[in-house]
Amino acid sequence: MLLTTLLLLPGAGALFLALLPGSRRSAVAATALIFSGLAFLCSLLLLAGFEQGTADMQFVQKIRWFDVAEFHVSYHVGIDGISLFLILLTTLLVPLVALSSLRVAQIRGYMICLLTLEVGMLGVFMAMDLVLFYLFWEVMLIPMYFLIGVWGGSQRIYAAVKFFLYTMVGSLLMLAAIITLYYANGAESFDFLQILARLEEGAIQLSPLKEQLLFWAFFLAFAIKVPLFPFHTWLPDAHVEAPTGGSVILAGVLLKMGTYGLLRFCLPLFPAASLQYATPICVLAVVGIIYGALVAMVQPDVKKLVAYSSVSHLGFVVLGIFMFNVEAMEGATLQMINHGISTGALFLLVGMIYERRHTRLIEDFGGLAHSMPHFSLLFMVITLSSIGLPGLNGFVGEFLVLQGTFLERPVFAAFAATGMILSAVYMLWMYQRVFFGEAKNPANRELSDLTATEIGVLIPLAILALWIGMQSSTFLRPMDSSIEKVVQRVQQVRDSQPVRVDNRGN
Amino acid sequence: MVPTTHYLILGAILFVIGALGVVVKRNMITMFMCVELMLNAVNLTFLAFSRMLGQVDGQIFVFFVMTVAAAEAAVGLSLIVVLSRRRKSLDVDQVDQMKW
Amino acid sequence: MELLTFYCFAVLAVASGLVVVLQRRAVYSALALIVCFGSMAILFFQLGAQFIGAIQIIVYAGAIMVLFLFVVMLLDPQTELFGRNQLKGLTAVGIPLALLFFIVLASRIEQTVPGQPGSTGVSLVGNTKQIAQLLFKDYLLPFELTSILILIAVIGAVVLAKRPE
Amino acid sequence: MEINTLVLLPEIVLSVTGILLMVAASVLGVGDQRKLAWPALAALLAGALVVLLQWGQSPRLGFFGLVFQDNFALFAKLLLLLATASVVVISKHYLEQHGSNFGEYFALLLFATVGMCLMAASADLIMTFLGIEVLSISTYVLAGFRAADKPAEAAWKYFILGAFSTGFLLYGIAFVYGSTGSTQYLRVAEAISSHGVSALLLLGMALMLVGFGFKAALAPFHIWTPDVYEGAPVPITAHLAVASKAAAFVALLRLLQQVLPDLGVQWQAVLWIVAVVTMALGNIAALSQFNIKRMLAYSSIAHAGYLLVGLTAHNGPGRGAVLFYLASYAFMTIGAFAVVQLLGQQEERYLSLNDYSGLARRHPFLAGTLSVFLVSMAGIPTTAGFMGKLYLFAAAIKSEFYWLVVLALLASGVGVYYYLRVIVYMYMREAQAEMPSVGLPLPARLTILLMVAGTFWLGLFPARVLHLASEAQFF
Amino acid sequence: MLEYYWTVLLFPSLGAAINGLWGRRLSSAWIGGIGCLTVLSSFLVTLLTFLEMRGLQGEEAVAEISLFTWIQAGRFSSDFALLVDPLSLVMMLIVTGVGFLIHVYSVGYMAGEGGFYRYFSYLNLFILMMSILVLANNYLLMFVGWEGVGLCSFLLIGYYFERKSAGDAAKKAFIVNRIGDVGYALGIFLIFKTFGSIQYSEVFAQASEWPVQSGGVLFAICTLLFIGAVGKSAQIPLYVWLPDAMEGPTPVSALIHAATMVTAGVYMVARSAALYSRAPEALTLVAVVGLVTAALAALIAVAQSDIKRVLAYSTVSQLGYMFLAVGVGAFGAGIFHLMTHAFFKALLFLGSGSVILATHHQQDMFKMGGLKKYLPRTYWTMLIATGAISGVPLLSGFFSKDEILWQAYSSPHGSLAFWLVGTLVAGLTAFYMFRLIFLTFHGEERLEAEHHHEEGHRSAHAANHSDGSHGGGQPREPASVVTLPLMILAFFSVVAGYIGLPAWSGMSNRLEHYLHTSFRFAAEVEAAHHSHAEEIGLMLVTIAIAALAIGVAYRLYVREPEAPSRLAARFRGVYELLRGKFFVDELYEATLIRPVRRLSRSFLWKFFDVGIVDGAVNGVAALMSRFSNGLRLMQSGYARSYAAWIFAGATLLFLYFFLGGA
Repeated sequence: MLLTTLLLLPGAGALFLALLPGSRRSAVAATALIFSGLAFLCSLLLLAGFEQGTADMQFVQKIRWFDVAEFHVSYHVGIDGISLFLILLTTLLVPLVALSSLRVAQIRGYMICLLTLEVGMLGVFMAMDLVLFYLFWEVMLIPMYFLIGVWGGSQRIYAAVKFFLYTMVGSLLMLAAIITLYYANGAESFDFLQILARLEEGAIQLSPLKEQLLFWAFFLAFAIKVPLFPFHTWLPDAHVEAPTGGSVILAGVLLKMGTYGLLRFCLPLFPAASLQYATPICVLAVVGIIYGALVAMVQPDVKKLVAYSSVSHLGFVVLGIFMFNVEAMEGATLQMINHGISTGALFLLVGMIYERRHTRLIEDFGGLAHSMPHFSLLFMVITLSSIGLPGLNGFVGEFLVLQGTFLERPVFAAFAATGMILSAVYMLWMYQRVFFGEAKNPANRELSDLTATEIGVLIPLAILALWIGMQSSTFLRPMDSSIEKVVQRVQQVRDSQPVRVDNRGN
Repeated sequence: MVPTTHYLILGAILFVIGALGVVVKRNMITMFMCVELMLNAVNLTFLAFSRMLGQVDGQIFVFFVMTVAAAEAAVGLSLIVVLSRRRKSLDVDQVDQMKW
Repeated sequence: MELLTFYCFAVLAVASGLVVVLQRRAVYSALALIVCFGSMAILFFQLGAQFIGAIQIIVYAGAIMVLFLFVVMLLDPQTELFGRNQLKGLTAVGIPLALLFFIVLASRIEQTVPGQPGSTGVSLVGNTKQIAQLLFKDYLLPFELTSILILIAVIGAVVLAKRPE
Repeated sequence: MEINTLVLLPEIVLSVTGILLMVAASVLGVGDQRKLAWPALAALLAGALVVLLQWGQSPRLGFFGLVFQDNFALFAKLLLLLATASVVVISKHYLEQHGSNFGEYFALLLFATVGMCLMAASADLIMTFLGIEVLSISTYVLAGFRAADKPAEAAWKYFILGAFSTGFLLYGIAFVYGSTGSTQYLRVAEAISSHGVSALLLLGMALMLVGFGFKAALAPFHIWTPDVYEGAPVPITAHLAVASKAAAFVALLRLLQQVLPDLGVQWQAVLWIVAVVTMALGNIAALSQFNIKRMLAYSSIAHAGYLLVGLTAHNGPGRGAVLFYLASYAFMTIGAFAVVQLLGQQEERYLSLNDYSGLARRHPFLAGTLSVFLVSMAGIPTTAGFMGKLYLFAAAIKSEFYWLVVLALLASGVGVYYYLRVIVYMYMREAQAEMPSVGLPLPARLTILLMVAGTFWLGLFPARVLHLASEAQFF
Repeated sequence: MLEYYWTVLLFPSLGAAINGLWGRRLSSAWIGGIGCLTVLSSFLVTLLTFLEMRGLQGEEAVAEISLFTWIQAGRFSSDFALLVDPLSLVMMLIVTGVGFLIHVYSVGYMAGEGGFYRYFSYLNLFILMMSILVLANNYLLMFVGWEGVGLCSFLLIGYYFERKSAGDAAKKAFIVNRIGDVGYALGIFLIFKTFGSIQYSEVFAQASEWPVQSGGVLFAICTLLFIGAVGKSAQIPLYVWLPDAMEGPTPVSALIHAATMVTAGVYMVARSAALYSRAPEALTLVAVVGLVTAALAALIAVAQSDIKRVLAYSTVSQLGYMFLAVGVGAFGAGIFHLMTHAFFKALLFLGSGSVILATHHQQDMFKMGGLKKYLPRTYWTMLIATGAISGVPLLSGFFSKDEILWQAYSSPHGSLAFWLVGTLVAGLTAFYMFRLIFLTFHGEERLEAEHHHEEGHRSAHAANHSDGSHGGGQPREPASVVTLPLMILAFFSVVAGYIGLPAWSGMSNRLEHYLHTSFRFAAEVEAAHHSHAEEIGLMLVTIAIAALAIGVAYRLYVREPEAPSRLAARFRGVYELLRGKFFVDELYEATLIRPVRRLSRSFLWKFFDVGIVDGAVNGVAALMSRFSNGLRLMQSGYARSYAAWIFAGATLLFLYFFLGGA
């Protein structure tokens, strides 16, 4: 019930907002904050009640959705260690975004989109029925589309449409794959856990070709969402044009849905295919890491820079996932959260400065450290978290991914590690150009520092960054069992393969 | 007796002539007449089959086809009247306001 | 004899059909069509469908075609000549298309239909009564439906034509 | 063989009402004519009620084996009746704006519905043919009902091409008759299964496909659709897009799967291609359309393609899915046309996408609801369009038409673009010119809301309708 | 005291937090007080612990304090735990001791600077990070400190962020360090892969059972780790950041870029003695890199005119020495030199800071001269330090450097060539250091009275201005808060050498002995036997060369001040090469940075990303739109053509059924 409540809260908020007159801005804002805040509190209850040490789904609720003739779809939700923190991240980011967006035009529509988006995102992370999953997966495109298209920048329409089409088309094949799995399951149920269990015990047999095709169908959807190089070009446009809140959610949560999908669905459902194609996928991931960083380095626009940096960061996550060992996968999962925090915060920061200066071009800035000390301090902390400074969150994830990768494929790890250098290069170079130097432009000299609200938005993220950096166990322990289960699933298949093709990158 | 095939082939020839006529004729009325020709070809076919099968069902069908043809003719011709009044022409190629 | 009759009227039908298509003036086309229908009526008789043959002449060639002629005369000015045909290509496409269509059709017909008519269990001569029985019993529904159909046609013609343009 | 008059009770009700309407129209004054919408509506709803009462009865034949009464037919009839009912409601406003002959209009609409119902229930090729003709001739007239250039042109094109394709249909029927010795569905099917497939039969099927393809707007027989949809009065366009197409599909489905199941291999192969071409063509061609009616016309072609996927599957779920999708499609399409109709205003002036710029500001209600319909057409979850596609594609996958489904999905991906574009215009662009404000009569508003509700109902809680559809999937 | 030793981390973190978060509202006295006291506390805790553990031997001298589990995933685990052993204690004494002095010095030096609180916050943070680096009980935790000090270095170099050069230098320092860090990180990965743990005790215990092996995984590990050291300790080829780092405030240069942070690499290699001693090629690599760096940096230093840059290159050079030491397996000697170097180099920097303060931020030595009489305390303390670094007998540097040279010669990993180059570098060192002294303090006064620095420091500041002597232009000795640390450091620069007396002196090398516990896992090597006479002989040679160098410096820069420019003119090429620092920066810029940037911008971004990938995406869209426009043409508007389509469709169906399909 808790999960359903969590799912309904933002939905109820959106409905309630729809009934409010749009002219009463403060009431609208308050409503949005209250409902998203309640959702956050609700998700804290999840954390409190979460039982570690089991890979089973928790807080499960399963009711028949419709069960007619050929079709058996259930409303089946549940979470485990993998989704727990992603849900928390979502519920945390949404109120923060709402708080940071109090000054947008047409606030009612904005908040409705935001809350609807939250429903979609939460749904994706908790759905245990494939149709339900697909439903949430697609439905959250709509509010995001509106967020970008209505409240975005000058190229917003192009970006919104591109975002929508890119990701939608990518996931279409997944639908075909889901249906195929359903029939492979004897047309009995779309239930993910049931299908998984049957695959594990061999009650469902997929021919290798079928498994591979299904794998790619799922993979493509997720890879585009991640986005894995070379499917990433929707991202810079979407990020740059989206309003601050949109960018934050996009980077903070939406991208994670791709990697979550890989971890939750691709690997357990199609372990043999995952193993078989791990090498090319890892190559793409590593290329993405380096490529994203190099391209980020030369971006003139801060947002675009951060967008490309996401490509790089998410490359680490994908790399970690396809290492099939606990270290790398836990690192990858943690890195999802990390990226959500640090990139989310970066976009918030960029949004704050954009609100003041109405530009995001690096060359328009300079010397901000003088006029905005708090801003530059927080920006520095987040920058450091983003480049993986030990002691902050980014490091733990990145390190575990690399360590795990090194155990399996040292060469990949070595190449991926250059991402660490490059991330320092582009982030610090940007930081230096924005904050250091003389404030040549008088507009930069008179900027006001952050307001209390803005600081209030950022502080939780900064604290989290430090917390994860120092006490990663808080976040790693709950996911242990779930990750181990995935690893076991893949390893079993690997061990059972008669001839193991040694295609490692060593 | 004349083999059924003969009738059928004749029907086919007439049908094709009618169909071709619809494609190549520019006068709306003639175009429509070509459709009537097609229908007649069909009727011939029906009757040929009807004889071949020794049934009258085919004839019944033809009866209905004729009725329908009559109804179509009424509506079609009034449409032609309407259109030619508007376009001041019977050239079917002039009726191309909506395209692409 | 039968065959000769068949060929005579078949040729006539095809020829007048061709005239319908080839003739530029709608009036001549209409007249040719009447000839075509008439000759087909003969063939209908030959096929034992006297009733149908009769309506073919009375209703089709008679009433419907007269309607056509009427409209042609109403609308088709003597000097009706259209502008340049912009769709010559259509003719060029249409003829091969028609040939192709015909070839396939004819070849299938040739191959599959037995050359001679099958055993005729029902007498094909003087079967009007049979038709009537079928029409008012088994095919009562379609028959009733045609009444609606004609009603529709009437309303349609009225609605379309009566309003001020 | 019994006559079983009750089998056709809904049709009888409609026919009688149609005749009465005309009588009433000649009696009533101009001011009272508009009220004729209500009896028409009542007749349609009464027909729907009858259909509901007939639901679940054991399948039987009526009128000496000419019509079926089975759940399949009943589902289709229900759908057709309700769709026409909503068309009646939106027509009322339209006619008030354009001041036309109410009596004849509604009578023709009812007659058309009779034709469609007979197509759905037909058990004999003669009935099918006559049903199609009753529908066609009514709609030829209706398409040209508004006195203007475009409707006249639309009606003409529809008519001449319709008649042309009828020729093919009839020719096809002739061959089927010739090769099987009967026009009755069950006898034909029996003859085929006992005597096997002849080339003549194939000829017949091919030619009939042309005729049905025309009605159902399958490529390349869809060619009339854009022009006719663009020119016809908006409610009639909705009717053509939804009801007429549904009837054609239902009839085609019955023909192929009940009469010609033994030719499955052949028609599946060809429909596979036709489906792909139709979907691709509809969706791609719609990309460059800026007249909303025309765009929706192409969109409806694409939807015909999706339906064909379910048909090609040739299995029970496929039939259920086609029925379900038709229902979903009815909700979203009628809803969309209802909005388009309101926005089109007098003489259908405002139909260009540019006229939709900034609509969200001017008419949030219309913009919002139209968005829902478009999103549903795009097949985004929580809407009827998604559920419908899910079932269609599932049915196809059940028959292992994987690539067909993949192509269908890709085509629907292309389609998303132009649906979104309308939303772009409505929400993300500023209005370019002053537009007269639009009146929102209550019936139209209710219809739209009903369609929105239906779109979400089928998208979120499809169980009820799905259940009906699955009961209807057996002949 | 040991159980409370974790407080050594607590104090500086508190200081950093208080100053960082609330420093804006505190007076500068409070800020400075907090900054100094926290470090002093750390120092005292360390000192007490050191005294407490001094007598312990063997395993008893090693203690681990586990604070909490930091990262644990799968097989991988890293605690946040401190390793207290002689090596870390010695390092901690240096870090906190010298750190404290520099904090005190900073109170004077930085007085009046904007962002005073920021400065002390960073400085405390640095002490914290350095402590973590030193005290970590595993490689990963060391990496925390390792990168942490890099961060502090970045922040402090960029302290004068308004100056573009400072920002550039800060960024460069961090990034170059990162390059090394990646090597280090890979080293950690390999260690974990090899030993299944990254904890020193575990790794070393396992490694101690390995034979000394040529090549192999140990070589790889050591090389990777050494890459990290090369970055951190500014060795070839990653030394380029250190000279630029002089953009930071002078005390920072003293603390971070001379005394402590840059020596982390040496510490790390020494810490990993157990690994390095079993990988002879790695040792050789370390030694060679160290030696070449020492020589090269010394050569560059000869031609520099900026006082801090000379010191910077000197630091690079001296670090090379330390690597030479550890590279020949003389880990103790390396640490010994690390310690003495910490004292005298910190002193040199602080002294130069004092000079810079007194001359209103003049850093060009050729614009100084004759400052001896104005800054006597600074002069004498700096002279001591210079003596120490130059190897003047009986000063601390003499002993440590001599130990290194002797080991370079005598160790089984060493050779005569090592010694020879090392000795020549020692001579060079003596030369450029005395050149510095002579140019700065001797000769005629070349100070421009009206010199006012323009850039950087924003306001009237610094201790010597407080008494209102600003307008005078006469350099004056800074306040005692500045000079006191100088004197303390001078004291240690003199005496620190006596804890590591050479063997021939007959007294025990107490440092060596003390540190032995920390190196107990290192492979024992059979040392070739050398006589004391040999050692003394070599030492005398060194002394002679140093003396000669000092003499030459005296002659060139005091007696014949015009001679250097003559020489420079004659050996123009060489001079320019040295002055231009071998143009390594330019080389990197031209071969690496610019090509990569250009590649990224014009190829990857503009061409590949926007052109190819996005172009493909948009191309599909454009293609669709073109298709669409094509398909529109099908809809010609002519009913006849529509009929033709239908006819064609029918024909196609026929053809399909009768030719293709059935």
